[in-house]
Amino acid sequence: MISFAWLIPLFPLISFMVLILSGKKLKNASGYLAILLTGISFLLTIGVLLDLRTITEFEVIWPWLTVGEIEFQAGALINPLNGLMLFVVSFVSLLIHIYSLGYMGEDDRKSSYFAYLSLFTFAMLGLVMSPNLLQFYMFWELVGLGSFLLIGFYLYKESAKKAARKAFIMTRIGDAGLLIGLILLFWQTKTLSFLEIFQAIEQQKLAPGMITLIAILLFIGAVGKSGQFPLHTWLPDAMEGPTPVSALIHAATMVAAGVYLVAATYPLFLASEWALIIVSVIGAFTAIFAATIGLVQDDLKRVLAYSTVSQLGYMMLALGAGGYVAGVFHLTTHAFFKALLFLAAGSVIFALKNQHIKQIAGSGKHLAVTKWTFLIGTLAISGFPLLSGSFSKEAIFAALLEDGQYGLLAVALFTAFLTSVYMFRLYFLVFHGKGEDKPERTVPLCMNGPMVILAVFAVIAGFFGSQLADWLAGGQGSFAVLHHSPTWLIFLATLVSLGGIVLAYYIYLRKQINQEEWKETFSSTYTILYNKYFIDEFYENTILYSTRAISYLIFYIEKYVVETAMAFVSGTIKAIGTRGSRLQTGQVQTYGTVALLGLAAIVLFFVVKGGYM
Amino acid sequence: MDLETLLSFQWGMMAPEFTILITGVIVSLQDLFYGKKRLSNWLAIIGILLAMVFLSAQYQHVPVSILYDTYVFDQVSFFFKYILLMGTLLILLMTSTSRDEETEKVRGDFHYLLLAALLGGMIVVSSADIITLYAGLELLSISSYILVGLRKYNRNANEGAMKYIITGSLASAVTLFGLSYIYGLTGTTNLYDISREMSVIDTQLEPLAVLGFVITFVGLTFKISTVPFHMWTPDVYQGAATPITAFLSVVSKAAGFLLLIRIFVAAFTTEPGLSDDLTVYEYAIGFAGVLAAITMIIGNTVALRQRNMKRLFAYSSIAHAGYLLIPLVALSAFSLETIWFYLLAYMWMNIGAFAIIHVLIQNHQTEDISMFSGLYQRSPVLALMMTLFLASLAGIPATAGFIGKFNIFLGALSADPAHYVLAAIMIGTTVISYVYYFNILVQMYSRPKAESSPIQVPKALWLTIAICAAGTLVFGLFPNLALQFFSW
Amino acid sequence: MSAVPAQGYLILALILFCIGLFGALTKRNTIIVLISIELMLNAVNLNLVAFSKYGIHPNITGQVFSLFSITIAAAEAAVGIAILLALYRNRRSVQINEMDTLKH
Amino acid sequence: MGLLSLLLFSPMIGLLLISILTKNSDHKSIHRYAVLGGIIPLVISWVAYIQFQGHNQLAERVSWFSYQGGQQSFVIDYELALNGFRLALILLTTLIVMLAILASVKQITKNPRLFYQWLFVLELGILGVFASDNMFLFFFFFELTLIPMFFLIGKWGHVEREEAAYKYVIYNGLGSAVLLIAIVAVFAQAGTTNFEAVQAYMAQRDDMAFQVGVLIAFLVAFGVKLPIIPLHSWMVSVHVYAPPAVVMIHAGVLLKIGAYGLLQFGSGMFPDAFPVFAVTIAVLGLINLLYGAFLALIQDDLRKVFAYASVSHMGIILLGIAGMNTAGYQGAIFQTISHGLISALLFYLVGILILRTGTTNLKKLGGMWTAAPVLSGLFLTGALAGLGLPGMSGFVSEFMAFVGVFEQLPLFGAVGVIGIILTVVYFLRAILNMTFGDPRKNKYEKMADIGKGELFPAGVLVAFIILIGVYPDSLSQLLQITLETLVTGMGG
Repeated sequence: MISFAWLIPLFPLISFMVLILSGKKLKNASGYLAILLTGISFLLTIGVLLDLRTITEFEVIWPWLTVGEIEFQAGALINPLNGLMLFVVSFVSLLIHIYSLGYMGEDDRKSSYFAYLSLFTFAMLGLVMSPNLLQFYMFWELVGLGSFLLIGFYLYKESAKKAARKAFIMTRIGDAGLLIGLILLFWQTKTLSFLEIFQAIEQQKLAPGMITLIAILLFIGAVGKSGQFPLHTWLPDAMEGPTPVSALIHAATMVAAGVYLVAATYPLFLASEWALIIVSVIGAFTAIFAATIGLVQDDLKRVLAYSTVSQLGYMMLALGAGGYVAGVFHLTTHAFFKALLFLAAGSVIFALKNQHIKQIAGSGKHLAVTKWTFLIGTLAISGFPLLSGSFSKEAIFAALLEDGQYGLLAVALFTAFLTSVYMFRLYFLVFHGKGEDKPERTVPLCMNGPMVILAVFAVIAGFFGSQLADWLAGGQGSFAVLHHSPTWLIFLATLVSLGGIVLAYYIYLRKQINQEEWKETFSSTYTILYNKYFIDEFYENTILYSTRAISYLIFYIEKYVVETAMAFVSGTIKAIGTRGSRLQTGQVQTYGTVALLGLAAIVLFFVVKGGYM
Repeated sequence: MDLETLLSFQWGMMAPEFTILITGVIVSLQDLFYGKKRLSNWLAIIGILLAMVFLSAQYQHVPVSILYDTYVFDQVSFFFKYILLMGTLLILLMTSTSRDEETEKVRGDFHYLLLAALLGGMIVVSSADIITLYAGLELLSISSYILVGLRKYNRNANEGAMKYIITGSLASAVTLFGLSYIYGLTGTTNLYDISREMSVIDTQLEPLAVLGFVITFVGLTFKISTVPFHMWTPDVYQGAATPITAFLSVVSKAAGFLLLIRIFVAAFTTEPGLSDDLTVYEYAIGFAGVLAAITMIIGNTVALRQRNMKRLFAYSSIAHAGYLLIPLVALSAFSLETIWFYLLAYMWMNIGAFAIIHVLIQNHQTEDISMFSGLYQRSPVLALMMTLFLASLAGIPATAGFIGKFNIFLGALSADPAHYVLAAIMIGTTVISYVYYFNILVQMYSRPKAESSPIQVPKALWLTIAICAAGTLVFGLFPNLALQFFSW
Repeated sequence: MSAVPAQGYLILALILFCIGLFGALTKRNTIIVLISIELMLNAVNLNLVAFSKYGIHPNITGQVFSLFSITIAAAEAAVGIAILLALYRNRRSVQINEMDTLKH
Repeated sequence: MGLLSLLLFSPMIGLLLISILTKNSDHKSIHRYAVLGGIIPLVISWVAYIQFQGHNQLAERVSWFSYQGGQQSFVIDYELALNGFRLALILLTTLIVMLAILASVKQITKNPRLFYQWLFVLELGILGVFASDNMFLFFFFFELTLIPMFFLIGKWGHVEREEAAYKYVIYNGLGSAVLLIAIVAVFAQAGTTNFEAVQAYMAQRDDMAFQVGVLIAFLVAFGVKLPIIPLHSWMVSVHVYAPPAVVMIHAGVLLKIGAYGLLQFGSGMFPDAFPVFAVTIAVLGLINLLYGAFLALIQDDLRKVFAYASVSHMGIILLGIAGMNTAGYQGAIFQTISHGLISALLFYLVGILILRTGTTNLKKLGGMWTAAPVLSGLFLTGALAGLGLPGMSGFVSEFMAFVGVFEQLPLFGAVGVIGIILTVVYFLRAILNMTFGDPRKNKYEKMADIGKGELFPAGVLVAFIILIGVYPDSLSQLLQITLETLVTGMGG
C-alpha cells in the first residue's frame, strides 16, 4: 500500500479538475463526487498508516526539472510525521467535505466551492508528503491559493475580496523568506531533499551562522503561514470565508503547515540555538498576544481565529523549546478540537444567520448537538483534565520546564488561563442566556455527524501521547521525546484552566462581575485590545503608506524625469530642424554667405591647425 | 598632334559618349524640324539603350586611356556611367507619357538638354584631367540650370533656376579657384601627374596644397549638395519639374560624387605625403567628416518640418549625400564600391519615389504631403511600391538602401581608426529620418483618401516604378549581384 | 624675370576674387550679381595665367585652362541672363532679394 | 530549400493567400484564410520540433554576399540553424501568432486584409530573428519587424495609437542603431558574423576593452527591446494603445528578442567578457523588477498594469542572466517563454474584455465575476501565473532565475525575492478589483461571458502554462545543449 502513497493527493486533484471544467453541469452531484474522491484518499491514507507500522520510511522520487547537472525532483516521502499529517489532513478534510454538503447546500456556486476545497486538499496532501523543500514550497504556495480562493469565495462581498487579498499577500511575505532560505540552503548543500539536508547538517557542512540564517528564513515562512506575530493579521480576516473552510484551512491544516515546516526541518533548527530561541519567543508572544485580543472580540469566528493564532503560538513555543513531540501532539489535538469548534460555530451561523455573539446571545441553546459538541471543544481547548487539549498542553509545559524556559512557561500558563476565559466567554454568551432568536433552519445530519465524530476525537486524542512519541521516534530520531510533567505542573495547569472557566462563569453567566464596569475602568486597554493592538492600522500607516509613497515617487520619476528626458531629446531635434529651416530664408545670397562662412571656417581651421597664425 | 596619333587612340571606347552626343544632335534636329515630342522621347530612350549596349561591351575591359591620359576608361568610369545612363533612362521613361501641360510645350528641349547633361556627366566620370573634368562638369551644370528653368512660365521654376545658377556659378568659381592652386603647385592638370607631383611637394608649399584641396572640395559640395553648399537644394528641387528633380538628385549627384573621387582620391593620396607622413588627403579629409555630420543632421532634422514633398525629398537627398561622404572620410579599399552601390540603390529608390510623386502631383495639382492620403485605398499597388521605396530610403532590411547603409557602416568601422562617431551620427539621424518617411506611410495607409477618383498612371510610369521596385528589392536581397559585378 | 613677383599676381587675384564674392553676396540687382561672379572667374583666370608664367613648373596648360574657363563662363553668363529674362517676364523685377517664394 | 527556410518563409504563404484570394471577399473569408495562413507555420514549426528531437539542428548555409577589402575578406552567408532556445521561441512565435489571428477574428473589423498582411510580414521577421545563425541575418529580420509593427500599432490601435507607433519606431530604431554599430564593429574585426565563428575569433583575439565596448552596445540595444529602465516608455505605450491581438505578439514574442539577444550575443559570443557585467545586469534587473512593480501598483488602466508587470518580469530575466550560470540562464530562458505565454493570455483576455466593455479602466470595472465567471476566472488564472504560482510556468522560471543569481550575488537575489511580493500585490489589486466585489458596481452587468469559440486560445495558453509549470523538463530538455554552449564558454 505504501508504495502507492503518491496516489493520495491525486484523487482530490481529479475532483478539482472535473469540477472546475464541468462543475456547472454536475450541480448537486459535485459535492458527492468530491466526497467520494476525498474518501478514497482517506482510505489510502489508512492503508499507508497501516504499512507504516513496519516500514519507518518510504521515499519515491522522479526527476522534475533538470538544470545542467542539477536535478530537482518530485515525489513522495512517507515517514511517521508525514503519515500523521496525512491522516489529520485527509480525515478532517473528508469530514469537512461532508459537512459542507449541508452548509453550502443552497449556494449557487457549490461546484466551485467543492472544486476549491478539493484543490486545497490536494495541495495540503501534497505538502505533507513532499520529499524535498522545493516540492514543499510549491504545495505550500498552492495551499495558499486554495485558502485564497476559499476566503474570497463570497466574492461579491468587498470584505471577502480584501480578506482574500490580504491573506495571499501576508503569507507571500513569509513565503519570500522561505524561498530565500531554501535557495540559500540549496547552494550550501547542493540539494533540497530533506534527508540529504539532514545528512549535510549532521556532517557539519554548514557554518553555524548560515544555519541560523537559513533556519530563521524558513521560520519566517512558517510565521506567515501560521499567522504568527507579526504576520498574523490575515488570519482573523480570513474568517470571511465559509465556516467549513475556516475549520479546515484556518484551524486544522494549512495554518498548522507552518508548525509542520519547523517540525519537518527540525534538525536544522536544533543545530542553531538562536533559531530555537527565536521560534519559542515568537511563539510565546503570539500565544499571549492573540489570547488577549480574543478576550474582547465580538465576532464568533474571530474569537476562534484569535484562539487559533494563540494555539499555533503554543505549538511554535513547544518546538522552540525542544518539545518536538509536544508541538506535533498539540498540532494534532488542536486540529480536532479547533475544527470541531469551527464546525459548531458554523452550524450556529448556519441556523441563525448571524455571527455576532452579542446579537445572538444565548440563542445557541436551541441547537442541542451543537451546544454539546461546542462545549466539548471548549473544554478541550481550555485544557480541562482528561480531554485531549490538557494532555498536549501539559506536554508543552513539560518541554518548557525541561528546557529551563521558566519565563516562557509562565507566559504559557497565563495564556492557558486566558484561553479558558475567552473560550468560555464565547460558550456562555452563545449558548446560555435569554436566547430570543429562534433558529431559521435545522442543522442537518450531514453537519451534525462530522461534529460528533470530531468531538469523539477531541476527547480521546489526548490519550495517545506516548504512542505518538514512539511513532515519531521511529522515523525521526533522538529528539522525538515526549516530556512528562511533574505532578505539581499538572496540578497547576489544571488549576489555571479551571480558574479561567470559573472566572468566565462569574463574568458572563452569573454576571456577578460587571463587565461594563471593567470596560470603563480599563477603557484604554479595552480599546487597544478591541482594535487588535492597532496592528492593522499600524501596517496601513507604515508599510502600505510607504509602499504607496514609493509608487508615487516612481510615478513622478517616470512622469517628469523619464518623460522629460525624452521630450528634451525630441525637442532638441525639432529645435535643430526649426533653426535649420528658418535659416533657409529663400534668399540665395544667404545661401552663398553660409557657404562662404563655411569655407572660411574650414580654411581658418586649417590655418590654425597648421600653425600659420 | 597629327592625324595619325589622333587615330591611334581607341576611339571605340568612347562609343557610348558618341552615341549620346549623336542622339542629342538628332533629337535637337528632330525637335527643330518636326517637333514631334513623342518621337524625341523614344529617340532618346533608344539612344541611351544603345549607349548601354556599347558600354556593356567594355565590361571587364583592361583600363584604357586616350588623348594623352586625359580621358580614361577604367572600372570606375564603367560603373558610374551605368548609373548615369540607367538613371537618365528611367527618368525618360517617367516622362514619356507625361500629361503635364507645361512640360508638353518644351518637350523637345527637355530631351536634348537631358542628353547633354548626361553627356557632361559621362565626361566627368571618365576624365583624368582637370580641364576635361571641369568642362564636363559645366556641361552637366549648365544643362541642368536650363532644365530647371525649362518651365519658363512657372514662377517657381524661374526662381529655382535663378538660384541654382547663381549658387552654381559661385560654387564653380570657388572650385576653379581651388583648382588653380592645385595647378599652380604641380604645374599640371593631369590627375596622375598631379598625384606624382604631390608626393614630392616642397614642405613650404604644403599649406597651399591643403588650401587647394579644401577650397576645391568645398566648391564641389555644391554638386553633391552637402554642407556648406547645400542650401540651394530644396528651392531648386521644389522649383524644377519632378522628373528633373529626380535627375538632379540621382544622376547629377552621382556625377558629383565621382568628381570628388576622381580629384581627391586620385590626386591627393600618394605616399609619401606631407612632412608628417600623412598624405594630403589623410591630413585634410577630417573636415569632410564634420561636413558629413552636419549635413546628416541638418538634412534629417529640417526634413521633419516639411510638408511639400519635393522639399522633403530635397532634404532627404541632402541627408543621403551626408551618408555618402562617410566612405570618403573613412577611405578604404571598398569605399568606391560602397559609394557606387549606394548611388545605385539610391537611384532605384529615389527615382521610384519621385515617379510616384510625379503621378500624384499630376493627379492632384498639389505638392503637399496630403496627396498621399488614402493612397492605399485608391491604389494599393502604388502604396505598396511607395512603401518599398520609403523603406529603402529609411534603410529597412530587404531593400537595397539597407545594404547600402550597411556597406557605409562597414567601411566606417573597418577603417583604421574606426569612425565610431560618424557611424553613430549616421545611424542616429537615420532613425530621425524614420519619422518623416513613416509620416508618408501614415498618410497612405491611415488617412482618409483625399479624392475618390482613380489615379491615372501612364503605362510607362508603371514600367519605371516596376523597374525601380525590382532593383530596390533585388539588390536588397541579393547584393552580391551588384558586388560581384563591381569587382570584376 | 619680371619685377613683379608671383605673389603679387596671386594676391591681386585673391583681392579680385573677394571683391567679386562680396558683390555676388551683397548686391541686390541680379545683373550685378552675375557680373560679380564673372569677376570671380576672372580672378581665377588671373591665377591660372600667373601660375602658367611664374609658377613652380611654368607651362602652357594654365593658359589653356583659362581659355576653357573663359568660354564656359560666357556660356554660364548667357544662360544666367536668359533665365533672368524669363524671370523678369514673370515678375517684372530683377531684384535678387525678391526671389524668395521658395523657402524653409 | 531546407525545412528551416521553409518554416521561415511559410508566413509568406498566408500573405499570398490573403493577397491573391481575398481581393473582393467579405471579412469572413479573409479571416478564414488568415487562420489557414497561421496554421501553416505552426505545423511546420512542429515538424521542425520533431526533427530537432532527432538531434537535427536543421542548419542551412548558402553563401550570400561578401566583400574583398585588402587582405581581409568580409563574408556574410545566409545561415540558419536551430538550438533549443531558438526552437522554443519559434514554437512560441508560431503558436502565439496563430492565437493572435484567432483573437483578431472578432477584434479586427477595420480592413482585416491589410492587417493580416502586415501580421504575416511581422511573423516572417520574428521567425527570421530566431532562426538566423549570424548577427547580420538576425539584424536583417530584427529591423524588418519595424514597419509591420508600426502599422499594426498605428492603424489598428486605440486612442493615441500613432504616437505609440512613432515611439515604437524611434526607440526601437535607436536600439537597433546601437545594435548595428556593435554588429558592424564586430564584423569589421572578425570578418564574419556567424555566432560561433565570432566567438572563436574573440576567444583567440582576447581584446577585453573591445569586447566590453561591444557588450555595452548590446546591452543598450537589447535593453530597449527588453526593455530595461529607463528605455521602457515606448513599451508601455504599445501595451496600452496597440490592439490587444498585436500586443499578444508584441509582449508574447517581440519583447523576447531582447532576452534572446542578450543571451545569444552576450554570453554566446563574449563568454570571457560577459561576466564583467554580472553586477550591472543584476542591478538593472532589480531596478526593473522594483520599478515596474511599484508602478504597476498604482495604475488605473489594466493594460498599464500589465505593461509595468512586463517591465517587472523582465527584471527577473535580467537577474537570471546576471547569475551567469546554468540555473540563471535556464531561468531567464524559462521566464522568456513563460512570460510570452502569460502575457499573450492576459492580452487575449484584455481583447475580449474590450469587446465586451470597451474599456480597461479599473475604476470603471468591478464585480465582473457574477456576470462573467469564466472570463474572470481566466483573468485570475493569468494573474496567478504572472505572480509565479507554483504549478504554472512563472514559478519555475522565477525559481531558477533566483537560484542562479543566488550563487554569486545572494544579496541581489534576496532583494529580488522580496520584490516579487509586490507582484502579488499589484496583480491581485488589479484583478480582484475588476472581478471580485459588489456586482452592482459593475456597469456592464449584462456583459456576456467569454464565448465557447473564444475559449480555445485561452485554453491552449493555459494548458501550456500549466504544462511547463507541472513538468518543466518538457522544456528544459530542449534547452540542455543550448545551455551547455552558453555556459561552457564561461568556464562554469
